[in-house]
Amino acid sequence: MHGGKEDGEVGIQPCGDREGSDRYGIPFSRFLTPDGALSDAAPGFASDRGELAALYAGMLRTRAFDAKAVALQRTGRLGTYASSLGQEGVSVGLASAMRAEDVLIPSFREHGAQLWRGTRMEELLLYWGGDERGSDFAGPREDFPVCVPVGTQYPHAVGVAMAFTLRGEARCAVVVGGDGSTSRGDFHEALNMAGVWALPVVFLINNNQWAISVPREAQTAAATLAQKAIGAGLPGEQVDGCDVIAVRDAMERALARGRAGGGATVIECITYRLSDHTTADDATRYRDDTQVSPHWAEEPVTRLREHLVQAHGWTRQEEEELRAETHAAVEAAAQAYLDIAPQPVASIADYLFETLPPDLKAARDRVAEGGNG
Amino acid sequence: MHGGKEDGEVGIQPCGDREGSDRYGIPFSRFLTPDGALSDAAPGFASDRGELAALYAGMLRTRAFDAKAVALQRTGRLGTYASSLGQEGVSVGLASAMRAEDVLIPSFREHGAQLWRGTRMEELLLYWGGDERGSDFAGPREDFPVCVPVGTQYPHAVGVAMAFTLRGEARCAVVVGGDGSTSRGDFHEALNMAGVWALPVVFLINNNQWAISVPREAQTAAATLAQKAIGAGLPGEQVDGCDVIAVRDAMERALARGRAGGGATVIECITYRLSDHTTADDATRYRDDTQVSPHWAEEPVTRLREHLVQAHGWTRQEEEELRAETHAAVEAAAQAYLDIAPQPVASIADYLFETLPPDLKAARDRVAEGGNG
Amino acid sequence: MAEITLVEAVRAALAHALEEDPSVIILGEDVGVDGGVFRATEGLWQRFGRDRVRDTPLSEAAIAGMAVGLAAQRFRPVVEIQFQGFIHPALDQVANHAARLRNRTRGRLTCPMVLRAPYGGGVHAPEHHSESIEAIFAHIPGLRVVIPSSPGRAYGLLLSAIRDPDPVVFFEPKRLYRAQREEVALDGAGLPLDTAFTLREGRDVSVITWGAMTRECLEAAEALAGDGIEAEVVDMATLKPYDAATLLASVRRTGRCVIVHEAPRTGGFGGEIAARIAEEALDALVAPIRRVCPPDIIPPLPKLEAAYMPTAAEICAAVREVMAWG
Amino acid sequence: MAEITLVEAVRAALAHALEEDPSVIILGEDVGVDGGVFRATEGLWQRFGRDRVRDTPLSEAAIAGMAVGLAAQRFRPVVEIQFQGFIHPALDQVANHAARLRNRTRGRLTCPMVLRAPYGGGVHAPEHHSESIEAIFAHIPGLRVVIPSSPGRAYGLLLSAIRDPDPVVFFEPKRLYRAQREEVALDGAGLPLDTAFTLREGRDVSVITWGAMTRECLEAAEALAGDGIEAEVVDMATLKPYDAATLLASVRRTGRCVIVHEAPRTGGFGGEIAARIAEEALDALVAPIRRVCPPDIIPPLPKLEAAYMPTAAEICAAVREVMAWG
Ligand SMILES: Cc1ncc(C[n+]2csc(CCOP(=O)(O)OP(=O)(O)O)c2C)c(N)n1
Ligand SMILES: Cc1ncc(C[n+]2csc(CCOP(=O)(O)OP(=O)(O)O)c2C)c(N)n1
Ligand SMILES: [Mg+2]
Ligand SMILES: [Mg+2]
Repeated sequence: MHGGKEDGEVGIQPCGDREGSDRYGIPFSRFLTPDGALSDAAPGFASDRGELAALYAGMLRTRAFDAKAVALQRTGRLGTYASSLGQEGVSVGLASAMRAEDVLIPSFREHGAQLWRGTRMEELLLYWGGDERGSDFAGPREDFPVCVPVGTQYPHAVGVAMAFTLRGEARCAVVVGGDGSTSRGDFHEALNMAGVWALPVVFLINNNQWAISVPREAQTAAATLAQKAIGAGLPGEQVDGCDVIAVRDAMERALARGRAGGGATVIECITYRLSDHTTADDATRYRDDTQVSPHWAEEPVTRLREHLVQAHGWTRQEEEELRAETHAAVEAAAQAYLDIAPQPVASIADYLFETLPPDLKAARDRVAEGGNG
Repeated sequence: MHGGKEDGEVGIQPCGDREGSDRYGIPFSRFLTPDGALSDAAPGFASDRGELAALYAGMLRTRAFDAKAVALQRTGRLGTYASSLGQEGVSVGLASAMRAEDVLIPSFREHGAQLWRGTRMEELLLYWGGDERGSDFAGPREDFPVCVPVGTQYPHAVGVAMAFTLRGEARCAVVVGGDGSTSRGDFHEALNMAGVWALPVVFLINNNQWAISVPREAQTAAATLAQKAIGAGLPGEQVDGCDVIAVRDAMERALARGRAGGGATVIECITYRLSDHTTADDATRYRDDTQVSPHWAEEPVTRLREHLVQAHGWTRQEEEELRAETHAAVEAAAQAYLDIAPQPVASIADYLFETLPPDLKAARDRVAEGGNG
Repeated sequence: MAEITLVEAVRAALAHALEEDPSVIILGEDVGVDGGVFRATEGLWQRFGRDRVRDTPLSEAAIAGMAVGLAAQRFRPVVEIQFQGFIHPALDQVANHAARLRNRTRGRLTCPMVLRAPYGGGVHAPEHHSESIEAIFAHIPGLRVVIPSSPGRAYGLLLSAIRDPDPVVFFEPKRLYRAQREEVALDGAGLPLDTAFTLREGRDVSVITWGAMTRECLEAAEALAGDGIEAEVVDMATLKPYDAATLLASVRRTGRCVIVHEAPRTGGFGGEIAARIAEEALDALVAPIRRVCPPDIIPPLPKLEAAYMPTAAEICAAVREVMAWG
Repeated sequence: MAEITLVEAVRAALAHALEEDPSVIILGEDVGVDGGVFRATEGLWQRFGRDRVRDTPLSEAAIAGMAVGLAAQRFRPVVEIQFQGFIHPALDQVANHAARLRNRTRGRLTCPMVLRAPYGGGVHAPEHHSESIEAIFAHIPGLRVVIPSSPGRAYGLLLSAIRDPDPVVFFEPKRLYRAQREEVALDGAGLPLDTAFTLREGRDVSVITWGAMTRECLEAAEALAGDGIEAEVVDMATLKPYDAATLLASVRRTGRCVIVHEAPRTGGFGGEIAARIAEEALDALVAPIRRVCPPDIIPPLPKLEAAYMPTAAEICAAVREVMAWG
């Protein structure tokens, strides 16, 4: 504590001599550059061809799934859909670091993470096609379904992590939201609670620079989103979200810390929303192609492929086989989705309570007979 | 941006070599020590006897008002009341820095600030006595009434400040809340909005270490509350809230910045709640006297008096006169409050809308006749 | 006169209000360059600038709370909540502050703000995008709840809501945003708040409704007329405070009442309507009251949405049932 | 058997639940060492420790949201919101998540949580401390809304609420917290949810109520009995889903109905009760329904509170009025 007044403006002291994003001591990490070069400081798994190929396959699948979903929507066979084009590195990076027993509490744009964790493509399509059964996925049974009200997912992670802690389980809750979601009070309340109770939560911010039409800089004056951790006494860091290796590495460190009782972490993944916000949006209304196109040079899928080719002799044949497999899997899933028999109409009431109360039971039966509840 | 992984824990980089509260670059200021010594770095007004005597009188009045209010409550003539005992330096420090045309958006514990700004004691008593007319004070007509739902006052300040900005007025909104209130989402949403629009708001946190029975360290893991500013891109600083000079100085700087278009500031005033939470609370249930008593040595009123005596020859006679005047004013106000005629019963409906809709008008008339609405 | 849709009428009313009163400002997520996700504010940012039409951060609680601050400072904020399903965080500010500011301060500070939100189902929207929770707001003292059901009423009621000296929530039936075009005189004339609109006269049964369900009710009335049943269709338009005189006069004339809303049954605003009739026009009733509305379930995702939304056929059936009495 | 107050019954039920089920945990502001501002959790932190009884930061939205996470992980969080007037930020989580989790996931994840809050007026509390907004919750599909009105019912209903596999909001009439002592067998026996309790039988008129107003109704019934009017007093106890069978049977028997609540009239839950009667027992009614409740105003500060709260005298007057019919 110092007892005097500073000269000139008194406020936050810049720390160190670094400028910009890490002015308040927020580290940034990237291992894989846009042209596919890997830093020496990269974590161990990044030199394992198999690991990298798996990450690549996961991202490619995500992109193919997205494309198919958009196509289904355009042809009237899916509802409004939120593509993750350009953000596959975030989804796959985060999910690949998680263990099966961890719990994912996703936003509505983490298809890649959901798929990596074992939710099936036809299940995701079912949900986006407007069928509740899509959230009853066979895969990671304790994962949360997609969260539509922005930011409301964060407190869930606090509860899930508290459950782990109370049971003495070395598991983590991983909750994902966008740059826009960091402006919501729930985000801060959850961060603060996870902080004060040192809970095993990873708050992953997928900063794709846009909240529909609102750009990142109109969302907050904070130089980084990661520094929002500071107010909760949490560590925060930034990673290049187009570098799947950096995302996975940051996640692995945060998960290890959480499992070891070290508490929560905020990770901001800097990426870019290359697509419209959703299929209901037309991004050309509020941003120019000239703004968007430079980001194509940074996108995560090509970046990792470049590296695979350069460093691991990834062949054209491997590439083609993977693409063909992915395509076939996506097409099969789309067909499987389209073939799913409709749910019975009465299911609109069947799951409201474990046991339906009399009025609701009666309404259900009337609906089942085709009437009005 | 650095491309590699740190050794050991990666997270927030401590900045500088300071420990503890200013680890993230949050300055702390205090000019007046508990034994009444003034730092050389103190602002100009701190050497002006008249200014200091006025601040002292304001704090003394606040304390006397508090004591009277508690006494009235204990004898059944006032409702639940929240004393500001020990926190008079915050209330008077903040209000004395404001201009009349600034707008105060208080919590429920800033009687001292309200009084300084011209709300009359009998008006405050009227409010705390359970009469809405107490919030129709003749004093600062644009100030907000007391805010009971914790944290909900912060967004009001954003709107008020935006109004000033839109009209091109060099005025500031000053909003006050407690340590507990910083855990509310509204606080963060408001900070963020004030930050991104660079609005003239001062967010003053009266950190009295307690939110009812919940101590500061169970409220957040953040080392300071001021650092909650960082996530909104705002400057944050700490002051000794028992040093009215430091509070006023920090406020003056923040208000000047706001008026000059420099945007919002967060000021955390560190103080201590010497009283129960309210007259409905019994603090001995959750804290020991041994915890409380050291804080009596730091309290703001005695501290400034010590300084007045030491540095400005404040006499026993001056002290006694001031006390007598204060006592008389408080007693007169209490009597004035007790003498106020009850409001008409129909006023429970009269102010719901500018023009009462028919159903409400009819209900109002029934109530006026002594019936049920 | 222009042939416009409901969403165009909203936009025209907003433009008129911005034009006529410098204290009117528009705030919300994506209301600026994007013109709102439903285009209700399209072109306004370009025309009136950022000081009058401003994108906010994604912070529903603070959006509502900031509007209270602006209103206390004599601005007339018109804030948009992007979908009614996301309005909950704003409720604290609406119920605990906006609706109380005048009363709490005995008129010293007032709160002339409008909170707009698209509401309701029937457009195959994603999860949490089809809510119809007007009843929650209609229970808040000090608040006005207004729901337009045609381009003309959207224009006139929104203008009156903005000009009103007290807080108004204005819920726009998104299903009707583009469902119909109508000639609307864009002359800045407001329509009265707190007033029900009789959309069709009829001597046999009173069909009481609001919002998107007016269409189903009018369709049902048309069909019933073919069978010689003359249904009166009343659009409540303002749910709080509501026009009991028109409601009760209609029921007194017809002796029968069917209430239609798309919100789930229990605790829906239909209860209030029925209660008022049971209190003040019971003697005129020749048949039980019927509510046509979904059961107490969560608005389903699109695939089963049709089973949720009340239809003209169901309204006809309810009317026929009450016609069988007395 | 112990002679206990309502708040002691709440505490006893919480203690029993903590004892019988390790998945039960209590969370909220000041629920720990302080034992809650009304002492509902007194001694529980000392007895069960911080892992079972935990003070939270001052974050109503996250308190509710965290409970959803805990419940999805098979805990049974019982969270306290300190006063109902501060529950609004929790509504988003309650309506958009807690009440939907089972339905959204087709039963994969469930939400066995209880959200307790003291509610209502009549205790000269500060501003925002006297709210009675049960109707807002009773409109949310997937939620149970339970309100006890005696020590015995508080004990039994709270136990059942905690054991229930679905989310329950449990509103405790703070005016009754210490108003009455009653012998309660602290044997862990729950009382049925979704069930109304007939507190007093009577053939002449059905007085339908819940929460703190049960006392005024019983007092009124007593007074009326002196004049030979036999009022049946029904405590709805669970407002959602409610016990229509008991309600309708009573009204069918008496032919008259007075509904009493302390929430403001418009959109209050009395509307639902009246509507149900007008739909299903209209033929039995010999008099209009009457709602005894405050007008659409904000709960006044203590000085004028008495003019707001319904009284036994007003209930008597309403009963006499409906007795004059038919
Ligand atoms: C509470 C809430 N407000 C508004 C919306 C409408 N909405 C859906 S997504 C979105 C933007 C979200 O931005 P961000 O958090 O950055 O996520 P992104 O869409 O970029 O993945 C908005 C405003 C919503 N779903 N929930
Ligand atoms: C939203 C809300 N939750 C709970 C309460 C009950 N309550 C009143 S004051 C208080 C503690 C506030 O602590 P703090 O913000 O530190 O202010 P202080 O009382 O210390 O001045 C609580 C929990 C409230 N008034 N509003
Ligand atoms: Mg985004
Ligand atoms: Mg405090």
